[in-house]
Amino acid sequence: MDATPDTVRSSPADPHAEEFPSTPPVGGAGKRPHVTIRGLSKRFGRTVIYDDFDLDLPRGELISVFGPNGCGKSTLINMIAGLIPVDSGRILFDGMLLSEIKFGYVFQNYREALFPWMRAFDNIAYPLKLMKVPAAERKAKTEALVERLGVKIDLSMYPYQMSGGQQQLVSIMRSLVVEPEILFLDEPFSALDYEMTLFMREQLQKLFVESGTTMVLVSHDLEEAVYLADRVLLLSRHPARVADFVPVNVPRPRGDETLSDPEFVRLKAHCLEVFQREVRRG
Amino acid sequence: MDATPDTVRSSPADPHAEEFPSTPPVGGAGKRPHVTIRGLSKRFGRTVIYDDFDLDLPRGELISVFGPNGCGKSTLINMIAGLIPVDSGRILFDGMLLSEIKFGYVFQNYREALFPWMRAFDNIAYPLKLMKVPAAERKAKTEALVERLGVKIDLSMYPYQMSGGQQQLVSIMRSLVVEPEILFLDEPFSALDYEMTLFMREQLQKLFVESGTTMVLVSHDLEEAVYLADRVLLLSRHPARVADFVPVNVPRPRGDETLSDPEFVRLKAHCLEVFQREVRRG
Amino acid sequence: AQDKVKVGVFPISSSLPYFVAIEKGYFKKRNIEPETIKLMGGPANVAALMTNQIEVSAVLVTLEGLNANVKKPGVAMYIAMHSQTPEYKMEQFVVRTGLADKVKTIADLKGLKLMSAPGPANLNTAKGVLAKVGLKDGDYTIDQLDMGQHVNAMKAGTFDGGYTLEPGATIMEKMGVAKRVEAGVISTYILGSPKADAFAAGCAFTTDFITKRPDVAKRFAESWAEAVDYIKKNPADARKYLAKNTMTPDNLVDEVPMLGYTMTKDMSPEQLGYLQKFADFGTAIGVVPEKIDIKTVVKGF
Amino acid sequence: MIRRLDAFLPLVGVVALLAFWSLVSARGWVDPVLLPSPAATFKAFWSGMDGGALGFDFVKTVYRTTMATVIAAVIAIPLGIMLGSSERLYRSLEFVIDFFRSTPASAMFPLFLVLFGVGDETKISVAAFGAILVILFNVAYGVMNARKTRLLAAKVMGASRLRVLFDVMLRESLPQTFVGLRNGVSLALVIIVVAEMFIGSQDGLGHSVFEAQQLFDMPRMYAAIAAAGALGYGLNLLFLTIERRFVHWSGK
Amino acid sequence: MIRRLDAFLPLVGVVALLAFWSLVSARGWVDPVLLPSPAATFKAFWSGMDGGALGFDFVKTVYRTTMATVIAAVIAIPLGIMLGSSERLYRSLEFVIDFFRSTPASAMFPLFLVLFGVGDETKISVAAFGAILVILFNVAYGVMNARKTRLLAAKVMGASRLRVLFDVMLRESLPQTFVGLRNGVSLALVIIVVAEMFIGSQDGLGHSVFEAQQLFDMPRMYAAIAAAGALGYGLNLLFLTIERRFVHWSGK
Ligand SMILES: Nc1ncnc2c1ncn2[C@@H]1O[C@H](COP(=O)(O)OP(=O)(O)OP(=O)(O)O)[C@@H](O)[C@H]1O
Ligand SMILES: Nc1ncnc2c1ncn2[C@@H]1O[C@H](COP(=O)(O)OP(=O)(O)OP(=O)(O)O)[C@@H](O)[C@H]1O
Ligand SMILES: [Mg+2]
Ligand SMILES: [Mg+2]
Repeated sequence: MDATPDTVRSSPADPHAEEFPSTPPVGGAGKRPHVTIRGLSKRFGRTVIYDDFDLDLPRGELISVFGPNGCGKSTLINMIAGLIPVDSGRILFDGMLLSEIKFGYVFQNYREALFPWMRAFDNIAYPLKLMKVPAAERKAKTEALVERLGVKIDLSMYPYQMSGGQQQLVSIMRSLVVEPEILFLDEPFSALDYEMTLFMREQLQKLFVESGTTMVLVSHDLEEAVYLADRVLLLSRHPARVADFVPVNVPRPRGDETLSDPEFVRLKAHCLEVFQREVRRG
Repeated sequence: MDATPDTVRSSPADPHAEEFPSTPPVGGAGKRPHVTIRGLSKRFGRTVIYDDFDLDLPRGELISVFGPNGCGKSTLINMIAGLIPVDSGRILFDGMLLSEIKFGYVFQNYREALFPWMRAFDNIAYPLKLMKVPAAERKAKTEALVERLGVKIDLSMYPYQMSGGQQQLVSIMRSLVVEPEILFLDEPFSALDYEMTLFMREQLQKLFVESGTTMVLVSHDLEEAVYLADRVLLLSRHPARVADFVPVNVPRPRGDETLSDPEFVRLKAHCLEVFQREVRRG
Repeated sequence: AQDKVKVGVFPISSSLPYFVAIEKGYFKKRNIEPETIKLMGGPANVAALMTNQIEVSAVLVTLEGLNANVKKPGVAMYIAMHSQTPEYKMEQFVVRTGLADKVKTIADLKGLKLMSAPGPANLNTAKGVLAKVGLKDGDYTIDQLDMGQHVNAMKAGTFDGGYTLEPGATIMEKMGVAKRVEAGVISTYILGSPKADAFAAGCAFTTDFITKRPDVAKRFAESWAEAVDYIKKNPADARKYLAKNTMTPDNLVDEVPMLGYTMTKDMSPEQLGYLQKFADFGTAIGVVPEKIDIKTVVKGF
Repeated sequence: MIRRLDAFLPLVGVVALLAFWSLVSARGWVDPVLLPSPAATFKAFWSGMDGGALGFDFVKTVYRTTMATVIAAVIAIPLGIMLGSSERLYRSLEFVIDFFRSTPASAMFPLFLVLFGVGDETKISVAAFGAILVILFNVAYGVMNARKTRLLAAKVMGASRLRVLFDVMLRESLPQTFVGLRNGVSLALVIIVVAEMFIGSQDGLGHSVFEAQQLFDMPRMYAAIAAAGALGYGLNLLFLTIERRFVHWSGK
Repeated sequence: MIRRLDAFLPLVGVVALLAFWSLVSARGWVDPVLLPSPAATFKAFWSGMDGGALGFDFVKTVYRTTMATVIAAVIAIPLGIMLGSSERLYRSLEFVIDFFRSTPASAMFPLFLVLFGVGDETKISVAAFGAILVILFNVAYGVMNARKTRLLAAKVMGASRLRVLFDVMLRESLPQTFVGLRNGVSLALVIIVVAEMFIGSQDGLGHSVFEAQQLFDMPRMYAAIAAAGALGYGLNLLFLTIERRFVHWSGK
């Protein structure tokens, strides 16, 4: 990544910017930041997506990102993962290099992210291959995952022979088969059916609780976003600012009863309010 | 479409098939069927997706299709629209030829369905071009639609420069710009943000009420499916059967208050129950 | 208006009379306007003759012309030919300079890697000559090679020597990459005498041209004859037309050998005999599919 | 900064090639008579171009190549789209296409000579014939590999077969079409040069190469070859520039 | 039923070609000496193949073409992937590639003759050289037009540059690589035949064409050309079959 440190910073375009803490109160949750973003700027042509953007992602937390279409959610995680270059600013990983970090990533564009020349099973096992896991172990691990998720799809199909939801499921499984340090999920359940969505949510929560992996989840389902999150990152329209960074202090494991927990309901309402204010402002 | 009429029909694979009415009670709603499907069979390789499937889609109704991933929802509407051939069976359009019918279609795979060589605006206006609408009128009509939907995206971008949600929005607009006779929407709101989803639902309802267009909506959001529908088509796992075809007798226009209407809540619960029974049976 | 005549021209020294006739105005004064169409080599010329796209071929290799006449009688009627002899050098054996001390005669080529001018006529002539001096098939190797590559190949040492044509041989000598071993080998070895005329190529008309426009054909032939006459009388002067019109290097214009230009009407019975013998040789090596009476392919005006 | 320098990237190749050539000829790895030095070639090139015959030959060859390519493109692109849109049609003509693609154009000279006569027509038509096959092949492949979803989208919107062909397949096949065009223009140039060499011509780069070869004037020969190569690069660059303008979406 | 008949589709092209040829020769539109009838050609073909020289020449040409193609593929595919993966690298070498792609291989004969002599090596290396450029060009294009999302997916999973190259770019470029291979094998064959025609050769289809041409044995010439064309089709078919087996996902 060719991030040039601290170039001339333009002043925030929005005069209200100061109302919201642009550097979130890290340490509040008692955790060291895992990802530190400072002075991030990114534009596409003349459109400014990020302008002098600061953010800390605490280690071991599940952060939900919620914001309007086109505000820059995918762009943000793409920049964190080093997939697209930043214009200026720094993204640091708690002392580690970008290249040392094992990412898991479910692309919003899951269809194109799968490899059509590999069967679904091999797609899922591919990250293991990259880690030089021997073939037999690869097979065992993948099968174990499939078993655990109780997936009933014929995994000997090629991605293009599968339905949209099946492809997305394969894409999710591919990100889970390794134990990533940071897991990015960009609208991972958008094509899943009702049951599957609920089930995958639980699986994700379980995995999170067991592993403590830092997770970043983009979702347009507010209930889902709050339900799964330790913190909800609310972004404004671009140029994206942190509209709010809400801690969700609801005990885990969460279940059906959480949905009626008054704190949960309150947080949800608060997030919705902030989101709507931000969207309408645009 | 090379549908060969009534070839030898294999007996239904599932012995319970008879429990569910495979020919729905048409006329119950007092409308003539718009689309009549008889004896439809479709397999991919050895996987049977449809086997001797019958269905009537009543004219001027909004049918929600709800079913598990991979059951054959996209396949069904693709076959109705003549995009993939049926193995056997007939699909009739109330006396009209397939080629005479003007379809609107929002593909589940909306990203690939847009034309990357056209700007978003031209993508939206393209169906008008196919209808030989003069350029000036095309522009006016498209602008009117954009106006009505209050879309704030820069439509001079190319699809690949847009976020997922923006692309989906363009795809929806493209299907709305003409007045189709039948509108197919395959998970049309899956990538839209919270506000936009609500807004587009209302727009769709308004359009439906105003135009009386027959619409077929695939959705994994049960609330959405029931909220918008005149009937909810519940499909089983493949080989797909009609698990239920539930009329939604809730007055229109529907609004926030509908969500707490006891009939609505009952129908939702019923659909969920049928769906879950069907999914677990697989 | 002047009578137009379409002439296929392979721009080598053999077509010198044509250029002389143009430059000296011999055609013009007989009210003929030749239209030059460059055509490289026999096949192109023959195809053009057969389809009447040209009426005259300025240089047509005799064996190829005979062959064409077998396929389609009367397609190429020779009105003039030129002889190649040890004096009028054209075809010859050469050897790389490095081997010049060892190879004094053709027979000394034994055991060497040879090249040959391309085409079965050339290849078989070379082989025939080698056989005459007592070299059998396995005594040497021989590969045919496009004429454009002969100097290269000698220079690069790809071959030790071979059967080549002018002006390549002169270029090689001049550059010092190869030496002439013996020229005029067809006369000496195939026709049996160094004095014999090897009429290896000539100027041919189509029968169509001769019968449909006899008068024009006659005047064309007369112009040609005048040019031949001029060359005979002023060889040094005629040479300078080589430089401009044919693929002859400027610095070699004064050195490339001339040919024995002859009108067929002027051929002596002895010369006709040599021509017949040469034609029979063509038949013998399979280049001309059947025996042909040369009287049927020459036309005198 | 870096962007600006990018415009000079093609020079890297030129310089590398010249450097290698200079090295070979300076070290005498190849006899200088057979492979003259870049300087000698350049001199021959310059004196040929600047008022000499080479400039004239160059223009002639440009004209013929352009004609052949234009004819080929006009015929092959629509035909390729048609063939590509119907796989069965393509399979039935595949034999003929592959057959002629694999036959040396020079072997076809006699036939074309008979059909088109001895003038420029023959050369242009043989070259166009060769280029047609290559462009056709590439366009048809491009169409056959077009993304299915886009075809379906157009179809369901009610686009006629013809519209699908032109609005979608043509666009989808564009990247591959440009590959075909660039291959085609190179091939046309090669055939034109060979035709000028072997069926005979008064002018053109091929004539120049042939004559220089017969005369063993190596600097002139390589100058003519270099002119042909540079011409080929120029024509390719032209298509590349057009492609860059029109095909912005490839891989997206 | 229809599926089965599809296997015979290529015959349609053959039959159409033969019918047209028969018509031309029956009507005498072209002088029969210059374009013999299909029957005469077929007779020459058959007698040549069945124990005659043509069969031997055919085998020789197959050998040389195969060698050239294999060498070209082995060199060009990895190189093409490398060049394609770095657009800047490709742009810097583009001049050289386009330059030589547009230079007739026959113009290169003198140089290759000097470098490799007149044996099979020269012919094979000129042909390989030509084929390399074509394959390289196509592979690099295929890689450059690879779908970006897939590259990113591999990258984010921690694939090294090399793995991305081999696991993703190679696969993504496969459809285009096959286009290149099919173009390459055709070109290799063409060059081999031309080389056999013009630089010293005792055998091979080119030699056969050349000799027949010199002798005006037109049936034999067309028989040899037909053999070359059929060989080209066969080699193309081979690649097509491999492609069909390995590239099932194109357009998906
Ligand atoms: N290649 C590009 N060229 C120009 N603009 C781009 C490009 N990529 C993205 N953008 C713009 O950047 C903005 C942010 O895009 P991004 O994909 O990050 O949005 P998002 O928050 O993920 O939206 P969604 O919820 O719809 O997925 C959008 O407005 C989009 O138009
Ligand atoms: N080309 C194909 N080859 C083989 N199988 C296919 C192909 N296309 C679809 N299928 C199979 O057909 C079934 C139905 O697919 P379809 O896309 O209609 O599902 P769907 O109901 O739309 O699912 P989703 O909700 O995930 O979009 C799936 O199980 C899928 O695996
Ligand atoms: Mg996004
Ligand atoms: Mg679907």
